[in-house]
Amino acid sequence: SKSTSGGSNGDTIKIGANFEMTGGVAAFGQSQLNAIELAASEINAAGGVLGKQIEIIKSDNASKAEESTRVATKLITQDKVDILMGATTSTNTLAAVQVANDKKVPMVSASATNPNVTFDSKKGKLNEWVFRACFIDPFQGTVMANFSLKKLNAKTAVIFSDNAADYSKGLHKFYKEAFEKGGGKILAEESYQTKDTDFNAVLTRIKSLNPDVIYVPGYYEEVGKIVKQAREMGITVPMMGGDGWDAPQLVEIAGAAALNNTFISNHYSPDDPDPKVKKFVDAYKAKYNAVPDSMAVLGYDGMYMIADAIKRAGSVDKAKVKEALAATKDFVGVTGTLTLDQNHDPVKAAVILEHKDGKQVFYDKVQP
Amino acid sequence: MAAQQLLLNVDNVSRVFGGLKAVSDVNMQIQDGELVGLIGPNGAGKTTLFNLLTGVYEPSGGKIHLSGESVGGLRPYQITKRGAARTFQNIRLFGDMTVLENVMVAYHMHARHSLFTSIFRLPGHFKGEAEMREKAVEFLKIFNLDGKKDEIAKNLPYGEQRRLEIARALAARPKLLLLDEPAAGMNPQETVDLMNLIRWIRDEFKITILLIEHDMGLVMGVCERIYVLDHGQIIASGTPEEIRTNPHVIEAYLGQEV
Amino acid sequence: MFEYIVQQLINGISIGSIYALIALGYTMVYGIIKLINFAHGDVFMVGAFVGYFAAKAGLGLFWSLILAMAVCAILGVLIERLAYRPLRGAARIVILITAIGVSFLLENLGIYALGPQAKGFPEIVTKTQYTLFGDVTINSVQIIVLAVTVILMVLLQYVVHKTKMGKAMRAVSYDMEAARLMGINVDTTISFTFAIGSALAGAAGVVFAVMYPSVDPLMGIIPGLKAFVAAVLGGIGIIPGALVGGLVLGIVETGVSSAGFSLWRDGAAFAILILILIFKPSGLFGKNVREKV
Amino acid sequence: MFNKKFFLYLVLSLVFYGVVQFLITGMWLNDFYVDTLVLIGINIILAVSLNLINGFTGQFSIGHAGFMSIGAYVSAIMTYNFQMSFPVALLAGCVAAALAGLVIGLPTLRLKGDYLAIATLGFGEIIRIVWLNTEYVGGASGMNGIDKLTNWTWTFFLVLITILVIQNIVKSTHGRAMISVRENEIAAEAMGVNVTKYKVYAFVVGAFFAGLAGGLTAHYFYIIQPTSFNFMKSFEILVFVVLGGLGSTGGVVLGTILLTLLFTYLQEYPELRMIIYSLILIFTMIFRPQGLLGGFSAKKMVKKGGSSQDGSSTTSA
Amino acid sequence: MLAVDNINVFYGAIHALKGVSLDVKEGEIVTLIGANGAGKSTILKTLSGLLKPTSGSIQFLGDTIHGRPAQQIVKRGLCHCPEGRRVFANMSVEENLELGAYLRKDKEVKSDLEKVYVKFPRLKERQKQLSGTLSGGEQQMLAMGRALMARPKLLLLDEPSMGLAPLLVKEIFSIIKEINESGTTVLLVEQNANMALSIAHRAYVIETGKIVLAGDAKELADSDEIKKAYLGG
Ligand SMILES: Nc1ncnc2c1ncn2[C@@H]1O[C@H](COP(=O)(O)OP(=O)(O)OP(=O)(O)O)[C@@H](O)[C@H]1O
Ligand SMILES: Nc1ncnc2c1ncn2[C@@H]1O[C@H](COP(=O)(O)OP(=O)(O)OP(=O)(O)O)[C@@H](O)[C@H]1O
Ligand SMILES: [Mg+2]
Ligand SMILES: [Mg+2]
Repeated sequence: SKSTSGGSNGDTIKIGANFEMTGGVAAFGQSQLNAIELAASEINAAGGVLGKQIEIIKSDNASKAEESTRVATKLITQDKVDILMGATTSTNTLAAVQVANDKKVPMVSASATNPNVTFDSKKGKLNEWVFRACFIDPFQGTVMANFSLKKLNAKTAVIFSDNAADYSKGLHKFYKEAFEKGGGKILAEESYQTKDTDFNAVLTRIKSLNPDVIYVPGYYEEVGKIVKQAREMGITVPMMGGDGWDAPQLVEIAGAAALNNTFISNHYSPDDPDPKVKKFVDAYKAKYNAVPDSMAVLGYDGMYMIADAIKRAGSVDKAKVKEALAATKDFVGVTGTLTLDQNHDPVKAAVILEHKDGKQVFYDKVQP
Repeated sequence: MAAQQLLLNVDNVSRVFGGLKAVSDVNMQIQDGELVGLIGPNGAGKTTLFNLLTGVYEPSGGKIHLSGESVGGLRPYQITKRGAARTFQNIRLFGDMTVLENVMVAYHMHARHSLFTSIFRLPGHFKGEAEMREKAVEFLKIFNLDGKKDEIAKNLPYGEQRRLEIARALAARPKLLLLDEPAAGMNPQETVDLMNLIRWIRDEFKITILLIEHDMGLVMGVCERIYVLDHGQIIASGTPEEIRTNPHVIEAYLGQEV
Repeated sequence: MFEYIVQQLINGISIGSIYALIALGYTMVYGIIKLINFAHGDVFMVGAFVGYFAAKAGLGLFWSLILAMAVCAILGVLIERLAYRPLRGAARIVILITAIGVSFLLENLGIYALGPQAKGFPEIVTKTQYTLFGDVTINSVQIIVLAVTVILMVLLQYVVHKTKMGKAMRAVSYDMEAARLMGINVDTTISFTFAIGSALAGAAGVVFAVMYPSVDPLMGIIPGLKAFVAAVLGGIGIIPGALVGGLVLGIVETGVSSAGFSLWRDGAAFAILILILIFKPSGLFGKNVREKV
Repeated sequence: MFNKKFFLYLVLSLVFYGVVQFLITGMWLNDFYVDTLVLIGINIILAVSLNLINGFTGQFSIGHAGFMSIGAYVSAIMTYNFQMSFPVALLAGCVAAALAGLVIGLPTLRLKGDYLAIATLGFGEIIRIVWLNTEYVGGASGMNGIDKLTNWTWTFFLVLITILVIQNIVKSTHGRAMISVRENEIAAEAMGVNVTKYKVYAFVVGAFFAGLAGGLTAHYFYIIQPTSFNFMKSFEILVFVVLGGLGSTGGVVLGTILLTLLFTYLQEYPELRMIIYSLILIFTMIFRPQGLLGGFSAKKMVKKGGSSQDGSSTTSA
Repeated sequence: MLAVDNINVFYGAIHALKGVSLDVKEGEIVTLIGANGAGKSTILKTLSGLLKPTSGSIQFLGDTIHGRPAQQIVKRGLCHCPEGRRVFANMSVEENLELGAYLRKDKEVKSDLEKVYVKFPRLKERQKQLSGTLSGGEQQMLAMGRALMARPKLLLLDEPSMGLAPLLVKEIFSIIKEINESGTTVLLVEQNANMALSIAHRAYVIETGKIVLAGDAKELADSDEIKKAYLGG
């Protein structure tokens, strides 16, 4: 629907939001969309961009790749949007990438981590019109591999990833590469599928292998259960994951005690006293009565990144906005200071957080 | 009735359900062109014997030969192709198809145009279909159903459904026609009409008919020979006259006066 | 190695008993009105949510269960009244599509009203871990689930086969019109069936949420499908079949995962299902009653 | 079939094609409308082919997405990895899907009704899991960057061919044999119909066209991934069929068009989209249980001006 | 006992009963005869509440019963033994019989069961067999036995002799007579019009949804018109 986040009916900047509002990963889509709307309304309240209000045109891709293609086409040809945002998952984003390229409309994905989103590895070619606001799989996976080798002194590890999630498989792959390169040994690579609930079989197996650490790059819903079940059966070794863990529900599902001795790589720490972070977290809480997860914070930054680019471009001309996006440098977002590299991928620091009695505690910051 | 050939030879056939021997060591020989009745108390195993003859069940023992060929272990459609078609005790029409289509299905196995021919609408298709339609309409005429050829079969009154079932079985061009209680649910007048029809079919198509029936008027009226089944065994066989007076049959089946 | 196998067996039985618990309701409804009630998994989800809110409000396991069962029973009866009853006598595939519609409706009403995000389920049962021998452990919730499932199965079997209502249910399942002529109130009987079946789904929902502590509007899809598979495996419509089917499925899944083929777990489960069906076309316990010709 | 009415329909559809093509060339129809038309076309192929299995032959199959995925992956591999031409790739996909139909059709023929349904669903899921675990085709992330080769012209003519072939089968003695299997398997077999053969035919032909739809999909939406072909997709196709009218090609085409349009239109209401969709599904089934262009004999009953079902339940007029 | 006044019944658009009126007095056997599709079964289904008339009224033992659900009508003592047996195939013979007594709460159910077994010894033999595997005749006996278990005041029988061996036909008719003599009123629909007329007190002849003749059974059996149309002579 054409909901106008600022309430302006004059000249507006149209942002087409292609998100998973229903279907399997609606939780991600809605979370990110919430934050985007929050950001837009803040921008509009502050007078908009170049004096124009931002209008968000939402469209549901039902968590399906084909739908995502269609939604992107619709937003561009029917709604004549200036910029595309979305989707949250890599597959649904990849499905829209070609449309943006063909139609020459800038597109920003806040959370798709697959390298191919911005750089088509098969054709060896940059996807000129596509940008992102998150770091990509290789970085996150590598960070945690090095962390387990150096900080946790792990010699052996087991990886337990979500075979149905591109994100999870990406982290899996790069963790493995980096861990083995650093001299560690991967004892087993196990997998589950999104929406699984019982992990006892594999965990019993992992327990019998007795690894030093367990890497579980997945999303909080399954991860929460994995950590809980692992601790219940007496697996006490450190467990680690990525930003997919970052959601307030994780503690509710796994329980505070079970989460002790677990570590994640993330974009930021919601408990960071930094006023920028606090302002965002408070505003989000006030509007949606929930603590923002990583999908949300990335969406929020994505929106501001677009606003920043338009400002620098001085117009909403698509080619100019594209150039401006590509030139994003030292943009200060909630998740840190971000510069896009030649592949349109952000170069920014990751933080490593440790869970202590249900709280995320800052452990380390890793520069790329 | 000399120089006739043995059409159906049932040799020591049995069928067991769990502990129940529904058909046990049945022997039955039917010559080409005969009109034979099969009677017996309820649960005697008549329908089961039909099911064995048509391949719905496999015999637990014994052999069945049709025109000298063994039909043991064949699927029902294969037996139909070898020349035995039937009707069912509980009517089994293709309810949502038209009367004409019901008959055309029975003619299917004589069709010469292949699926391929039909998909590409090669000339063979049109010729074949037209021929089938013609033949089917002819059959319907015989049974006085041609006026209803485009009706949906399940909407026909009961009596006409029975007639349609017989027409359909005949359209398969069998050598042996098996009728399971064709007169069930008909009033005496309708039964008389059916009796005439059966006789006429046999003469017109020169086929062999084996029928199960509880209506003694019909059985005694049209059958040349009768087998009596009780508890899965043949307890008597012979001409209607012989059967009518056979004390075993009277005791097991007919009751005192008939 | 022996310990490992025993532990995995316990894991398999534990997940299997959950499948069985959901499958019981499935099979029961199917047994009576021959409807694959695809909304069953979503009634299960509603049950879990009722349990969630009850637990949040401070109720314990027992009252959360009772409340969830009651709400689901009412929901089940309502669904039957509004969506399935107008279709009595329609082709079964039509009612199946309606059931799919109801399933989508419940899921998306859930998303609309509660948001798609998973919520953590409060801990209302304290799990105690018992060590059987060596490293082999079992926890109290696993024991409870298995016990509840077996007891409910026996109870259901008793209701369906030994009580008057059960006889009425079976009569309705075979021939509604003839059942009417026996003086059976067909509508009441079917409502009763749905009430029981849905209450079972509700109970399963709460138990599931206690065991795997999160709830979300789509949580019913996979367990619903698995339970359906379990029910078919055992012979759909046959109550003990649901238990056996559930356990077999649980053990197969666990076995495949524990052997290191976790990627192929669901594939193996379906393959076993198909194999069993090929050799026993009506499931493990299904009587292959051929139509009498 | 090759009568006046047939040629009338043929001419009408060619005119329709021409007009749409003209509008596309003249840029009066933007990409979004073309998208919708192509999607409708793909859905029609899926629904009409499933109707051959479910509607005409009466075999309750809910594994159509599996066949579709085979067509999609095989044809995508052909163009992406082997640089085959589009028609060859499509054909390869269709043949592979048809082979799968044969493999699945044969062992499951012993199964009936709901047991067959769950077995086909299981096969569909197994196929999906195989893709999921095959790195060659990208595993969970699937294949992306597939060339967009499908267009309105391809879609239109392939839809036309699908409908023609299916109708040609149905309106022939072979189609009647299939329908007789649906109506009464025992009687069909007793009338000399090789029931097994016709069930397999239905599965093979149905799978062939599902594969075609898969190939078109793969080459239109740039990306294919295993989750696009899960059992929910099979249900979606089944809904087209039942809502349109089992065993009625016209009904299924109409139902597919309406549902696809509805779904597209509902994108305007993302939050309520699925709720409205499911309500429409339920109400349509309640008020038109025989489907839009209703059940087996409905057409003929309408002609007669009467309807005569449900004597089994308490009815009054 | 039963008074049907001018009822009309439709199947969709098909007008199956056109202003049918009839009555049955306590203690009688009344038979309905007519060709296939005349509407005999439809009358019985309407009486037992499976179908609802669009107009007209049905009184049973002084109560209006049309439009009431079937179970209430059964409760009043009107029991319908339907065409085509309709036994519950997935249940044993004994369970079928017990279902016949579904609405009864008295203690004599057990002894009635024994009485049925005495009447139909074959059922006793097959007590535990699933009724779906019984032969046609066995099923018919079961259907009648099941109806008797309800201890009906008025028993509606729809073609009870269909598909039965001659010996059994006679038996069934003598059982019907017996049932009647022990106090149950019977409304009998039969194709076997000869037999039906021979045991009935009165008869109605129905043709395409209308009652065309009514009268004393013996008189009708002797009428030439009836003989020609229905008795095969
Ligand atoms: N599929 C089956 N399973 C178990 N028992 C069966 C089966 N089919 C038939 N029977 C039993 O076999 C016996 C013979 O049955 P059948 O149907 O052949 O009798 P029939 O002679 O045709 O009787 P009727 O004249 O009443 O039709 C019966 O006792 C029946 O119960
Ligand atoms: N369920 C139904 N739907 C539509 N028409 C029906 C239905 N049942 C019966 N009819 C029609 O109503 C008319 C009366 O049927 P009914 O069954 O009452 O006849 P009947 O006298 O009992 O015949 P039979 O001797 O064949 O049992 C027939 O024309 C029949 O085709
Ligand atoms: Mg018989
Ligand atoms: Mg009748």
